[in-house]
Amino acid sequence: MISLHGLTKEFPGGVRAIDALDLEIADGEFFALLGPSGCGKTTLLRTIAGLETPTRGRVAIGGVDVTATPPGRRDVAMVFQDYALFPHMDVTDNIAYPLRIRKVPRAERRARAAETAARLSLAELLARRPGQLSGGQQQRVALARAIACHPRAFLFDEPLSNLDARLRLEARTFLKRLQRDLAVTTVFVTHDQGEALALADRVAVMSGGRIMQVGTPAEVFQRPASTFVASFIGSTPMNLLPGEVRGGGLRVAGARLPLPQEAAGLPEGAGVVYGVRPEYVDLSPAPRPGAFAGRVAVLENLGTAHLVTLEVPAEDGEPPAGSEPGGATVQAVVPEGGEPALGEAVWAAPRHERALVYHDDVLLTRAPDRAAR
Amino acid sequence: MISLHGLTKEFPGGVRAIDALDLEIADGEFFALLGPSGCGKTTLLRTIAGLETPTRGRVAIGGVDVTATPPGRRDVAMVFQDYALFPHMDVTDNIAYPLRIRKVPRAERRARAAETAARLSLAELLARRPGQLSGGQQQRVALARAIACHPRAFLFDEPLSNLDARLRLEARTFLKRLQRDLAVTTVFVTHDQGEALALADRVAVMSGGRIMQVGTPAEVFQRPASTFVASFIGSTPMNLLPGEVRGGGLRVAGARLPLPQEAAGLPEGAGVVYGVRPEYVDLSPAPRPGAFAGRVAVLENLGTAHLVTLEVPAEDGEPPAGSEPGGATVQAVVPEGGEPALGEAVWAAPRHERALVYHDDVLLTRAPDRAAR
Amino acid sequence: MTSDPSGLGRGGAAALVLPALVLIGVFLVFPALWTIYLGLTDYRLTGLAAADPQVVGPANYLDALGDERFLGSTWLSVQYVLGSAVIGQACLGFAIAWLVRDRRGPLRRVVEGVVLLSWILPGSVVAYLWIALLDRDGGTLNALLNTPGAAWLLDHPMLSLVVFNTWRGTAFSMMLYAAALESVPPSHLETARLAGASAFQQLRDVVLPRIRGHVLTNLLLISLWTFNDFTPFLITAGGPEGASETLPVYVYIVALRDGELGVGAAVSFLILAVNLVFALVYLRLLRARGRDADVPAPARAATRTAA
Amino acid sequence: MSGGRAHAGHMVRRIGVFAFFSVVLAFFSLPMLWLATAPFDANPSITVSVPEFTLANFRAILDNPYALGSLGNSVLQAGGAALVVVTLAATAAYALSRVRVPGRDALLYVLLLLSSIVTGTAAMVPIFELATRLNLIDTHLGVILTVSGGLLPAAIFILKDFMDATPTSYEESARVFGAGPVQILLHVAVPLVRPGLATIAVWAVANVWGGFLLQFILIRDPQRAPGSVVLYTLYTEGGQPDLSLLSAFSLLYSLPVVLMYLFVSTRYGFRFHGGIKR
Amino acid sequence: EEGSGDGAVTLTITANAISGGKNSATADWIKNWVIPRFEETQKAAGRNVHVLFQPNGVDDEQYKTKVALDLKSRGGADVIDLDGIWIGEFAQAGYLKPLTEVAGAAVDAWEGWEQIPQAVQGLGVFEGKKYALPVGTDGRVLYYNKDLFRRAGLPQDWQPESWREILDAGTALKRLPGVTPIQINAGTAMGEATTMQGALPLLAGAGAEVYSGGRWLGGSQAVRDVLGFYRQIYGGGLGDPRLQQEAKGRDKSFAEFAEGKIGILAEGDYFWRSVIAPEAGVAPMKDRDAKVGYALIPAREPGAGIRGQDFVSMSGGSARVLNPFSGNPGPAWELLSFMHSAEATEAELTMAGEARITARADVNDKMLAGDPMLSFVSEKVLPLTAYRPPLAVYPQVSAALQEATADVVAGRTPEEAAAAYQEKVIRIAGGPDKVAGQ
Ligand SMILES: Nc1ncnc2c1ncn2[C@@H]1O[C@H](COP(=O)(O)OP(=O)(O)OP(=O)(O)O)[C@@H](O)[C@H]1O
Ligand SMILES: Nc1ncnc2c1ncn2[C@@H]1O[C@H](COP(=O)(O)OP(=O)(O)OP(=O)(O)O)[C@@H](O)[C@H]1O
Ligand SMILES: [Mg+2]
Ligand SMILES: [Mg+2]
Repeated sequence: MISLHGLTKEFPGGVRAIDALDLEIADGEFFALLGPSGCGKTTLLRTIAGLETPTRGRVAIGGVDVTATPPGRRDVAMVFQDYALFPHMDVTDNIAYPLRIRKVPRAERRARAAETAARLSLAELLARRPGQLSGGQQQRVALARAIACHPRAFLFDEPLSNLDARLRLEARTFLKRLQRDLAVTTVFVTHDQGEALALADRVAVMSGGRIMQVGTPAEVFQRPASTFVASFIGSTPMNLLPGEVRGGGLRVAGARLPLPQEAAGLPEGAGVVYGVRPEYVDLSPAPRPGAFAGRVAVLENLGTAHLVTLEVPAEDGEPPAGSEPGGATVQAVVPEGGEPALGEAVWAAPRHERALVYHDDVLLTRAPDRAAR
Repeated sequence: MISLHGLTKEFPGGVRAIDALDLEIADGEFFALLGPSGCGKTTLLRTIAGLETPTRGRVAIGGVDVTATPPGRRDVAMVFQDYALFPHMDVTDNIAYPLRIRKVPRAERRARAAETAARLSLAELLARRPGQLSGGQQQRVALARAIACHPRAFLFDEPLSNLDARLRLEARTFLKRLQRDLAVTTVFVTHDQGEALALADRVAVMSGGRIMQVGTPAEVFQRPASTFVASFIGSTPMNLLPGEVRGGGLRVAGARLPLPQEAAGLPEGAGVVYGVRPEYVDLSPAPRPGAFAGRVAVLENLGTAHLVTLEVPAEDGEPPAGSEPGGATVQAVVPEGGEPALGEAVWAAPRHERALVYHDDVLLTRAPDRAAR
Repeated sequence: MTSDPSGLGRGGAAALVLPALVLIGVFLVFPALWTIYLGLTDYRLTGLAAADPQVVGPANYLDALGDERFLGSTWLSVQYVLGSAVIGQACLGFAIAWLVRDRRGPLRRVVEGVVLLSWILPGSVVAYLWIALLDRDGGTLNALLNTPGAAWLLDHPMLSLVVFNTWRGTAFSMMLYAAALESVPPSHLETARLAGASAFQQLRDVVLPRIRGHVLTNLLLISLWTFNDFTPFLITAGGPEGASETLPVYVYIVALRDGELGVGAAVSFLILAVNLVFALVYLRLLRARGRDADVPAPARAATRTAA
Repeated sequence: MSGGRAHAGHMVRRIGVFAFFSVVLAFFSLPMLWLATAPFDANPSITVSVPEFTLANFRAILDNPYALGSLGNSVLQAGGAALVVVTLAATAAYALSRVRVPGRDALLYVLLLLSSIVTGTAAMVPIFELATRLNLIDTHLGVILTVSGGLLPAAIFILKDFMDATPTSYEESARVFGAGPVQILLHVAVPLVRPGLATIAVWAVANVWGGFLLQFILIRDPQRAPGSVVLYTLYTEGGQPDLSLLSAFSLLYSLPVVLMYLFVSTRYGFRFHGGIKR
Repeated sequence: EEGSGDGAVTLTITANAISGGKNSATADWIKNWVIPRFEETQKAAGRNVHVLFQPNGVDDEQYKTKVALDLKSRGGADVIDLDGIWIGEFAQAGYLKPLTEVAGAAVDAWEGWEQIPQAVQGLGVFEGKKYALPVGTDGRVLYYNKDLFRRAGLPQDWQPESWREILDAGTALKRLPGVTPIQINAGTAMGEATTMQGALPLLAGAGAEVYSGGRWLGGSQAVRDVLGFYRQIYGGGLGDPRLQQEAKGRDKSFAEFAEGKIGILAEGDYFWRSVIAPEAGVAPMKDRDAKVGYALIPAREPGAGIRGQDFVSMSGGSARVLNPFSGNPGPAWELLSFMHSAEATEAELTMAGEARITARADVNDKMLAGDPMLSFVSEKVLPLTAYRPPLAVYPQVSAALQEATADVVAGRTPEEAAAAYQEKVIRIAGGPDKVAGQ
């Protein structure tokens, strides 16, 4: 188990890369740290590894406080984004390096390296140097090196981001299976929400050195706690439209929508953000109540579906506070065959049961205690 | 219009990066070159730009043979993967650089740079240097530099691959819209099929220096001409299972499937590859005819759906030629809420109307003339 | 980058630096300070002043500064440095590095090999080779150019030395620039080419701004080395009539031939001061660079590795 | 047609480049011709000429009681100095590169400048007295230590840039696996900058190999004198060179450095790798 | 006195000589003759003495530096070869002590003193005290090429009586194509050779010494005369001004003389012995004895030389000293005196296979008989000769003289050059009161 208490890391320049962060990662869990560039993911991982000394707070691994333990004694293995394979050693020596440090006799460590390599289908490459390997092979060697020393935890810093799109998908499934087989606690840093959702048992979404939400992939996908999380999670960005409570309903981008139960406590005129995923927006060629009227601006093929970007003109009445003067943009995913033509006028109806309402950037839940004031 | 005739590029080491390639790109078209790493995409783009001299063959732009024209006179603009912004010049100077080379007077080129920058929402950043910009901003500056000189064609070499996952999606929509507005012929290189499908009017899938298939995104997605294209296109890799014609049907991974009309001409015992996208595979908890029986090995969350990887045990009878001894793997995409549990036994039924059959690595069509021999 | 990626800590770092510092302290700093002290005395190697050297304060320095021979030597040294290091070695080294940059194969190896050879051959041998090359009567150069009797070393002593030192030292600049050019992303050059930039424009707009740090470091080192280069003595012995008496030769003559070690030491210190001026100029230029050339980090390290 | 013009321009450029390389090759190899002919000439003169072939000059050099031994001494002193310089500069540069010490750059510049005094003539007296007091007169060690002192600052200066150019993730990775600083240095940092170390080694050897005055002052016994000192003995009482001996010895004396360069450059690569930038 | 308790004494000799290189013969003599013989004699006398030789082979300045550093740190060899000119400055620095102070009464009792002419003893004397045993000496003459003289219609046995006659001969030689009539060293590139072979003999011929009565010679009339003579040679096309400037100009002048391209050359006997010697010379002349004539250097005009002489010369020579810091001064003196015994001196000449003028008259009489040129020097030149002042600033004064000659060769007038010289000498000497004449 890895637990972090009040962890803060300030860099000399005054940058606070991690900010009073608390986190518990369970034994055997596959845990993803997700967030945009610069949010502190790498710093957090490095602090767990012991490569950075926290300014404040404690790190415990397996119940033991390791805040002051040097990295080599924490019994964790880290895979860097650039893999950090030693270019002057062949694959065997790279994999066996941690064992060499532990003074495992040469014959034994070579045997163990070969065994681990075989497990990752690297048996044929043992005599090559990293420079002679493809990206995917390098990634597996880096994994093998991490595995060979049987650590208590794996720390992965964007190990897939150097692979090309196709390899990345394959490596993802491979990694997921491997972790299940080894059952070793794994912390996985990524900026790709798809990767995080697909791989992790739990995901932490970070921003500015803080954790915005922790939960299972389904939780963070379906009920993102803030607009930040909402916009970050999902293979197409969620539609987040400013609106306001008006006459017992919501007025959003020119459409009049029913007031969700969660928002019942909001006063008239309160500004909200209305969120709905493009997957939960249905298009129809004819006007419908509770739908945004717009014009098809962009059509993107997603394979089995299309992503349609609509331009919704500004309301004739007073625009809701905060909306762009030029109107809003609404995206919808339509299944194969159902895509409209470019420039066509269409109506986009969100599925209300899937819509989320944010007030003061907080997701309103059934008991809107904060919003009621 | 860009046309390539019999284009071949061999590098000194003997690598044939482009191999007798013919291609026509229409005026104003958004054309994507898609393929795995090392297939020759960049080389092709660079040959069009004039940065590489072809070993054989001709390049024509706008009907004029430019094979021997130096790059500076071809009137094309290229955006590199690393953007290649000059670190010692500010944004204005970067954008105005091509104009400066063309001896446009200083005042005029600054005005044009400012105008282009404004169009790409860079107006506020004009005095910054590239080092002070985020990745997305850098990418837009690189675009602005390409646009400012009003070239006849844009050449983009993976311009999005340095952006993080979220920005990449936004930039994609932005780029698509921009190209539509400018209506300039655009060649776009990528290894990400999602990007290619979403952006392009037409896609060429490359492998080993040759073009495997050219077509609209829908064509290459729905009817990939070879197993290579089939496996490359699609946000989840297509299931490609070896099978054989047996008793008027297909025997694939332990399942007995009806013989598709296209394969009617194949002789008994002929080996085929049966392809079906995971999106077109339905899972059911109970046995069904024409379904693969398997056990859930991996579950990956895709947001609104799950990718389920099944392990289908080897057939009790003789295994079909070429299948792995340990059985096959079948993937299915199941919508939210419908996902099975890990380890559960399930039956995966492909939708037959969506299945593709390959014989000798060629997609069988309604008139299976080749296959009938 | 973190402050301590290797986990050395201050103590570990000190332990690693210490041996070098001790050696430098004993065999460099200590003699250097002693030399500076000698510069304040009338110390001679022999004679009465050897038995009982007197501290004469800044007299040696003032004398040297007022001596036109010293000033002449300084001017010659500056010519030597500017001509052979800054112009000769740096420019020729850059030109070679630039033209071989994307060549492989025998031509590059031969060119680099020959250039490096002239760098590693011992100075005394090399000096003799050049005397043989430039000799008035039997010199190879005169035989080749069919200019019998042309006295290169007498009529153009500084020019000859400048050419000689260019020959001798180009290798270092060549190697350094070759490495520097590798750090210029090809995409930058190609962007300029696509815009229609000529080779000169590419150099001016793309290459030089990018490798300015390398250029200045290189200039700093080769200027320093050229300033202290004693090989000219082996070729012209400072002649004719002092026309090639650069500062190190001057010091040699003052300290060894005339035995005036105090004065020699003072002049050595003045050489250091001239070096310091050069170094400060370079550092200033370097600092100016620091402001504008934060190399842009393309948002994310783009190193997808091709198989 | 523009294509034709482009081709013509291309040709002109190719010819220009070829001419440049020819001139460079001629310029750099011309002075060395003498070294290739004179040693084999029965009557060597200052002029390069087709030799009246003989090996007598080499025989005469072999008869010289000090000639061959001096090359051995040169190897010892230059090799020793290179070893000291490379080892100490590598450790120091590594530490300076990896740990932030305030004022380290200024310190390096000051040392670099001071080294220009110590390699000059005027520092001879202090160095001699120092060596006398440390009992280093007439020892190889004395030569090695004093020349190393002069070479170290520049070596550290150059190597530090090599170290700066290598990514730290290698070391961090080794650290996570439990490697200590010394292990990291030996297993990771040193192999990574090997071309740099090789370059510094060659540079140090070349510097020591040609050095004369210091070696002469510090060494008493000609049995321990390096080649640079013995080369001087081949001049007569009146100061004229004995060309037959001098040319043969010059060749022998140059060969080891050339061989070393060839060895090092094929084995380790000889270049500024990541480069010196700062 | 002896070293360690068991009587074993180790002595060291150093010299700027080395086998297979510079002064090879001397080195071989020390190694193969002196050391074994001396050790033998000592053993015979019941003393266990071991002698080591530390050879060197470098420029004199470098050798001097090394020896000075050694003595400064109270180390170095027991018996040291020095150029006689260095003795004064070494003594002033406290690096040397009079021989008697080092080795006691045995010094004065040495048999050899009687054999060394007083003038030659002067090589090892500083401020009236004997610091060194002179090894040998030399003398400067004018060499001339008899072939060229014949072709120019000049006499075969030429002996000019004044500078005018030298110039006249030069003028005659000038008519021969490709011939440099007169080579009298000038300029700084030649270094001390300019002073020794040029400026000083000419000054002596003009009646002046560079140092006398505790004062250095300023830009006096004698200096102006000498510079005027140079002016006539180099300004009048009688000399090759380029040769003066080349770093290896002196070597080249040797080669040119040997090739018959120089008519008259002022050089020491070293030139005869080692340079143009038919066999062993560096620029050998097979028919040296027939082709090369030699003459005394005349004063400006008869009787104008120093001490009123008609002819002049300059001499130098090396000497051996005892290290005052020697742990075994007694045995060291024995070694030193042994090296200067008639037997040893003869052995040296025999081993070298060449005659040279030693300090010992008895040896000279015996060994020089076969060489008319060296006999000429020994008999005719040495009585006229003069020595340079053995003082620390002498090299700088010498350099100032060289610069003055260079100025004249470069075209400045003798008056200007002399004035510049005067200024320098005042600075070097440390004040106008230390400089004579103007
Ligand atoms: N050594 C350092 N010194 C100063 N600031 C630092 C240092 N390392 C990181 N930072 C800053 O700390 C913040 C967090 O950086 P970190 O590398 O952890 O981000 P990240 O989430 O891993 O981003 P990315 O996805 O780009 O890798 C950033 O603002 C970064 O600039
Ligand atoms: N300058 C070169 N010399 C030799 N071979 C080269 C050169 N450039 C590319 N190649 C080879 O040509 C082939 C095609 O390379 P190219 O860069 O065009 O591939 P790519 O499709 O752009 O790959 P990626 O997606 O990795 O960028 C590869 O095998 C590559 O190794
Ligand atoms: Mg990171
Ligand atoms: Mg590419």
